[in-house]
Amino acid sequence: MSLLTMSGVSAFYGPSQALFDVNLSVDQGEVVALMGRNGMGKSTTIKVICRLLQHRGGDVTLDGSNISGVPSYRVARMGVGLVPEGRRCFKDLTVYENLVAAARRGEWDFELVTELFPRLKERRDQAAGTLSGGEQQMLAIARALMTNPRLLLLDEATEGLAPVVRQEIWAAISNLKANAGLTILVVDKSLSELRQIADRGVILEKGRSVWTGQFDELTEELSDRYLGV
Amino acid sequence: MKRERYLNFALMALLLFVPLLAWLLDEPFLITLTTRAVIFAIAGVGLNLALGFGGLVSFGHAAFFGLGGYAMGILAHHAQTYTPLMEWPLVIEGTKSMLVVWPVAILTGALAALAIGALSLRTSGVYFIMITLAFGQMLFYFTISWSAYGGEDGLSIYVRNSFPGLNTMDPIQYFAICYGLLLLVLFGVSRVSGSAFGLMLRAAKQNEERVQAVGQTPYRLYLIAFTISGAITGLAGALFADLNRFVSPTMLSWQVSGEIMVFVILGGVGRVYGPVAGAALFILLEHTLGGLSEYWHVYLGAILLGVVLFARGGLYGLLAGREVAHD
Amino acid sequence: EGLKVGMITTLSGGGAGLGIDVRDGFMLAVEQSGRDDIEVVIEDDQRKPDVAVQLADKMIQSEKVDVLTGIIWSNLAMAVVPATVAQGKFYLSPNAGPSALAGKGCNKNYFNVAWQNDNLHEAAGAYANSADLKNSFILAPNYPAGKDALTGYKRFYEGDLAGEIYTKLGQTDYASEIAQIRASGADSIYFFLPGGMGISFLKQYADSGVNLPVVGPAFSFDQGILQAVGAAALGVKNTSQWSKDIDNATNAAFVESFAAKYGRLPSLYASQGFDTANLLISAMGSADVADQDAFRAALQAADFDSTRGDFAFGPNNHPIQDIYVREVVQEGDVFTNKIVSVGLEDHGDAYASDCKM
Amino acid sequence: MTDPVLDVQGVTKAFGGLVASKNIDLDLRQGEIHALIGPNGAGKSTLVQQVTGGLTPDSGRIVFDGHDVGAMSTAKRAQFGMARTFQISSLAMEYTVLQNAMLGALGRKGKVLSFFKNVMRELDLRSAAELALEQVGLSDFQSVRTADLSHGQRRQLEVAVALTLSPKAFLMDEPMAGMGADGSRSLIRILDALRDRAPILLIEHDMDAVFALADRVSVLVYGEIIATGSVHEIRANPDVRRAYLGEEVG
Amino acid sequence: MSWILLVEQTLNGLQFGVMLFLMAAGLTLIFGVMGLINLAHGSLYMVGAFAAAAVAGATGSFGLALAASLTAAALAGVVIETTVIRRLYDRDHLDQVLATFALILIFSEGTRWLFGSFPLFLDRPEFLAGTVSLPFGIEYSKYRLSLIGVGLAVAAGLFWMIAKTRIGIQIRAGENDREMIGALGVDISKLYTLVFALGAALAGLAGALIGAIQSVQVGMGEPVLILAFVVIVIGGIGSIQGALVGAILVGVTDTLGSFLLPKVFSLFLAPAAATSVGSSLASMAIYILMAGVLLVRPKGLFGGA
Ligand SMILES: Nc1ncnc2c1ncn2[C@@H]1O[C@H](COP(=O)(O)OP(=O)(O)OP(=O)(O)O)[C@@H](O)[C@H]1O
Ligand SMILES: Nc1ncnc2c1ncn2[C@@H]1O[C@H](COP(=O)(O)OP(=O)(O)OP(=O)(O)O)[C@@H](O)[C@H]1O
Ligand SMILES: [Mg+2]
Ligand SMILES: [Mg+2]
Repeated sequence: MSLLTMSGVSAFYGPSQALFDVNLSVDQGEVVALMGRNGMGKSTTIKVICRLLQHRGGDVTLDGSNISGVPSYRVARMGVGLVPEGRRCFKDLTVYENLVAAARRGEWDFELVTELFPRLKERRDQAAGTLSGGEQQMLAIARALMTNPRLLLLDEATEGLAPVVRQEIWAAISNLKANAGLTILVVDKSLSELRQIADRGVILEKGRSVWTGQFDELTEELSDRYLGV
Repeated sequence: MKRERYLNFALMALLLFVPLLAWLLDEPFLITLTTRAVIFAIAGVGLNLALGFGGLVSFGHAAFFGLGGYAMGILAHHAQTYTPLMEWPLVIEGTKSMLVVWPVAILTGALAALAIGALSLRTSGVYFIMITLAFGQMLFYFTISWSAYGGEDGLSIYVRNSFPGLNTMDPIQYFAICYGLLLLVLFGVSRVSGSAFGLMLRAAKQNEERVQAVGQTPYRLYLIAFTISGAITGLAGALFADLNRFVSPTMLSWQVSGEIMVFVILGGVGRVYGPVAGAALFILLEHTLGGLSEYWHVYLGAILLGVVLFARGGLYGLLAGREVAHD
Repeated sequence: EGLKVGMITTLSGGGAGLGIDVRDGFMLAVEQSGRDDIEVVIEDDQRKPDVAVQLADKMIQSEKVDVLTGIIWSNLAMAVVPATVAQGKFYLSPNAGPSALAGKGCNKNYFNVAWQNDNLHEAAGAYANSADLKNSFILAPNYPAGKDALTGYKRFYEGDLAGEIYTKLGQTDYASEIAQIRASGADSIYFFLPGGMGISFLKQYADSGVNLPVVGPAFSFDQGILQAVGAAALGVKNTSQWSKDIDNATNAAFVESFAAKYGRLPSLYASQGFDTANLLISAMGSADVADQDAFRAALQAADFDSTRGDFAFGPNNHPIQDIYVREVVQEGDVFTNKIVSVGLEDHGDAYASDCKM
Repeated sequence: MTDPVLDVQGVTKAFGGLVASKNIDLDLRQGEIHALIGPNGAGKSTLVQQVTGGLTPDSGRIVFDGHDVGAMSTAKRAQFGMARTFQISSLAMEYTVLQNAMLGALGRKGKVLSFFKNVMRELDLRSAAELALEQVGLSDFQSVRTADLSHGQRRQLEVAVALTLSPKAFLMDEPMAGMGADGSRSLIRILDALRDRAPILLIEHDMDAVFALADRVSVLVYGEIIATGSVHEIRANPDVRRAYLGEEVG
Repeated sequence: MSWILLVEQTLNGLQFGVMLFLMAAGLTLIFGVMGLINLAHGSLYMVGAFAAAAVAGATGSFGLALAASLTAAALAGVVIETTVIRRLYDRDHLDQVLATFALILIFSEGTRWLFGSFPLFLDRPEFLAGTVSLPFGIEYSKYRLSLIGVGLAVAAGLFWMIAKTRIGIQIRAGENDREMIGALGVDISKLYTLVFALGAALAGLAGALIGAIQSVQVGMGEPVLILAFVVIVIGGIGSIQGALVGAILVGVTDTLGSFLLPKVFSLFLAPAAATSVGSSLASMAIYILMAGVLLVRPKGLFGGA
């Protein structure tokens, strides 16, 4: 059964329309990659799902219930965890406080997330604003995990991370999927890395979902046309 | 953009039309009231340069307004009592000529703003709001106890200062002077806003780091803007004192700083003509509501609240739409 | 012929109580006169000098009033009165009496129906002598009226000063001053702290354990304020040109009708408003305002029944009147004042000799 | 060989107990792209901050174009011809894309104290700005408000502003971050051509870009430069592979 | 001048400072934590005082009066937060200034409408009347001494809440990025309503406690508001410790300034001139203090780097 579906969704920033008729579904336990060039609406789609942006047309359902008009904190409590574009750590709070602020009951706690990112443990009492770019990125991922989500939204979660760390994160994500049954919607720029972890892909072009399918169906012609690779 | 231009035109035409009509109908008070709005508009346009374009929320602009007023008051006081202002090292006489009073008021405002700004700009944000308030309050208390010039009672000037070829005691002629100055100030400010300095200043408001990275020092930009702003507000102060033929410490009180700020916000922060609309609306409200009930402040409050909540970007935001970048 | 009065007074904000009392007293007299040829235009000055000036312009230019009145505060009066009389209008002051307008700056069209600012303080100085107070500690806010107050007190007071303090205008905490009073060895206190400042001072003084006789002008012991001070004011001596127990028929009728109409006891400000209106009405009875000289003479004659009993104008158009010493007492639930003696009899002011009209 | 444009000599910087730069020597020569890579938190941005003036080194010297700039303000260094891009976009968000580009052109000319002339009509500045926007592929967005741009578009603008400064050297902190594949590719082309105008100190985690562009690569780990060399040498260096690149890459 | 008097004056300064802290605490909480400039804080102070005076007048109980002040101010806080303030969080400070300035007008005249134009009566409870004897023969008002106690207790409680509790952390997170903390599942608007109500209740409490020894009248909040802003800016916005230290600094400077400055000037000026110059300077003292502090530490004493 689909955990998340979007059908015919349109969304606006003020008067300008950013999404037109976006269709997308993510099944329980699945990893879906959302792809497209810069400015095509990937982040907007993510924002609509966690209600940082209210869509205008179409339906968004989570676990079978329609979430139009539901405030973002409710959606988060329904089990949606967000790693936003640009990290958005709470810069004046310490690493520890950043994590505590988000914590909700479940398997993930301070010990477990810092096992995944030992660097964060070292920097426990440093203000998040003074962390290095990559450290902040780790913090953003850890913070999302602290909410113990069922559906994890990763918007360019590996931006600015060193290649080794990226690999660790992809490995951890595969692990989460396999062991914890976590459902993941991921935006990332490296097609080759997405191929390795995602079950399916969705391509956005100028605010429309233009392709959905398995990665082996993603022909070179398609990826050249829509992704520029 | 176009809409904004029409709006500017309509606003200025209205400000001209009302007193002319009042003049024909022999309603001198209406002329005086409009003059008051025009003078407050000048003060607001001055503040807007710092606040709207530089993001410098000054809660102490009444100081420059009041100093401009006192510059005029003191000069005229000495002239009307025939006592020199200063005898050593050189003799300075008072004067009742606007052409001398204005530059003195402008210079006083500018120098005060330069000094206060140089110190205050070490801080930013809310701290800047409060430190400018502090300097304003210092000057306020100073004038209250400045017994040489009347202390809290202030100074009365029996007739307005003179302007060559005009009878300044005639309301419509004095209005014409103030209106002319407003036009001049607006012209100047709109040029500055579109200039290289204006572009950089407004960039500093949005992102200081960016401005530094292109080789500019925000502090210097701010200080220049603040000084010009103080100068304009000082001029407004001199005009205001002349309008009332009276200057007192009230002109330097924090409530006046607040009011000038209200004109700017009400009209639309960072819009060249915004403060004009704000001052006009505020004076209109003050005047019409005052008759309604003893508790008219409640209505005034409710209307102001309505504007903030429902008209983002003030009157200009409401009527001319979101600010469009100049191109 | 009718007469148009412009009243500019403080009706909103912190100091509104005084303006409302003056207005109510004034309008009561107008109503009781039964005349329908007096038109009163009332405007709120918000206690801002520039607004007062604007309103005066409006009243004179647009409303074309014959007489202006109503201003409560000296600094507003200083802003409005000179220009008003310069334009040939009459101004009757129901409250403020700055010295500048009593001496050199006096004007034949300016009449003060309340007091010259120093009067009540002078009477307090005289009272201190008669009560055998020899070492007063005196304090007032640091602004012109405060300085005038202490000067007025010292003009008549003959004893020594244990201390003299100027406090911040609008100050609310007086612990520091009270400590200085305690340490000074004073035998009495004289203070001029109008409005909320006086309330705060008295409450804090009552709680400080210092127990010296306190004297003040009526402004801090007025009917509108006493209830807020409560028992802390009991026994305090204060000086006033009016009191609700001044024994004459006009006053008794005024107190009764004011209380009946507005549901509260009148204050001295109300009495001043009432007297101002009656003075005006008396002048209307004998002259037409269009004939300025005749009307002025009629005002000068002060031929009306004042709530204060005897009332006359001195050469500078300021009152010559008795100033009483009152004591704060409790009558049932209500705190009020009772006359204990006359502080100064037929008292004029110190500036009259400077006035050349 | 001419003197290096930028010469960092023995720079050290500590935050409390953490030494983020340990006695670093690094230079940038005319005509080259010098890539600085290293794990997260190694001290790369900290170093750039010290070079551009955001942070003051505890010790060491920074020589730029023959001047010791170690004690100068950021603005002063920029006037000397040092252009940087930020790791997290730092733009005037209310301005249009063109206005942002104008800032660079204007800053470069230093004609800021002009109060009456309309800047947007200063054609030399304007064409410099338009050219830079064209180079990064933002020509069509000139009059879009910067706040309305997507993340990747802002990164492109960030580079464009640096271009308008026509500086003596570029310091770029992760310019590729957040750019899509085609965006990265075109940026690689731009940078490739740019090195002849001014050398570039490039911090980047995108190894495809680094390997395609860099003349020299330095590797920073825990505040220390552990290796400097050609792309080939660095790829082969086992320490670098372990500390940074990971197994699969290369 | 005796040393005892100087000690007593310092104590007075301290006590005045603590009184200011009561008012400043709520302001710094709202200002620092929610990033909101609330000029109407003085109005909440006034609401507290009027509610207390009304209830004390009707029941004669000071305890009930205090409860009333807390409730009324908190309620007023909730009402304005939900109707006005919450629309202002993501606006810039200017809109907040204008909107809360409008609220002052409404509150002040509304109160005058309800209670009339004359000051109300509110007295300290009987059991706190009079003085206690302290060492060195200082007689000190019992009521003022208890104010110091209440102020310090409030300081400690607030400090703990903001720095240590999870709610405190979430509130501070909201200050950095309100939208994000919402997306992590925290109902930040409810939280903010609560904080605002708490800040309002503190202002109301201050109004009642201080109103008992000052005058309860319309407009009473404005002078204190300015002082409270001075206090929190000196201390560093958002810092409870800062507010406490700033309040005490302001209290002591003000008290000692008005006490000592005229004496200092009388050393080299004629008595009349000395009092006049000294008192004028004394009225400026705290503003000079504030400017001085900000010039040395542009973000206040406890305001971060
Ligand atoms: N806050 C905003 N206001 C107005 N328009 C916006 C805003 N954010 C994005 N847009 C516009 O919406 C469109 C889609 O943007 P979005 O951020 O969803 O793109 P994206 O696919 O995530 O791109 P990127 O890979 O660069 O992050 C873009 O054209 C952008 O200009
Ligand atoms: N102000 C500060 N106080 C304390 N530690 C700091 C401060 N600034 C940076 N650091 C620490 O210094 C180290 C170096 O940070 P820097 O930002 O230079 O890393 P970086 O190499 O740019 O990493 P990334 O690739 O992740 O951006 C990090 O561990 C960071 O947490
Ligand atoms: Mg995106
Ligand atoms: Mg970095």
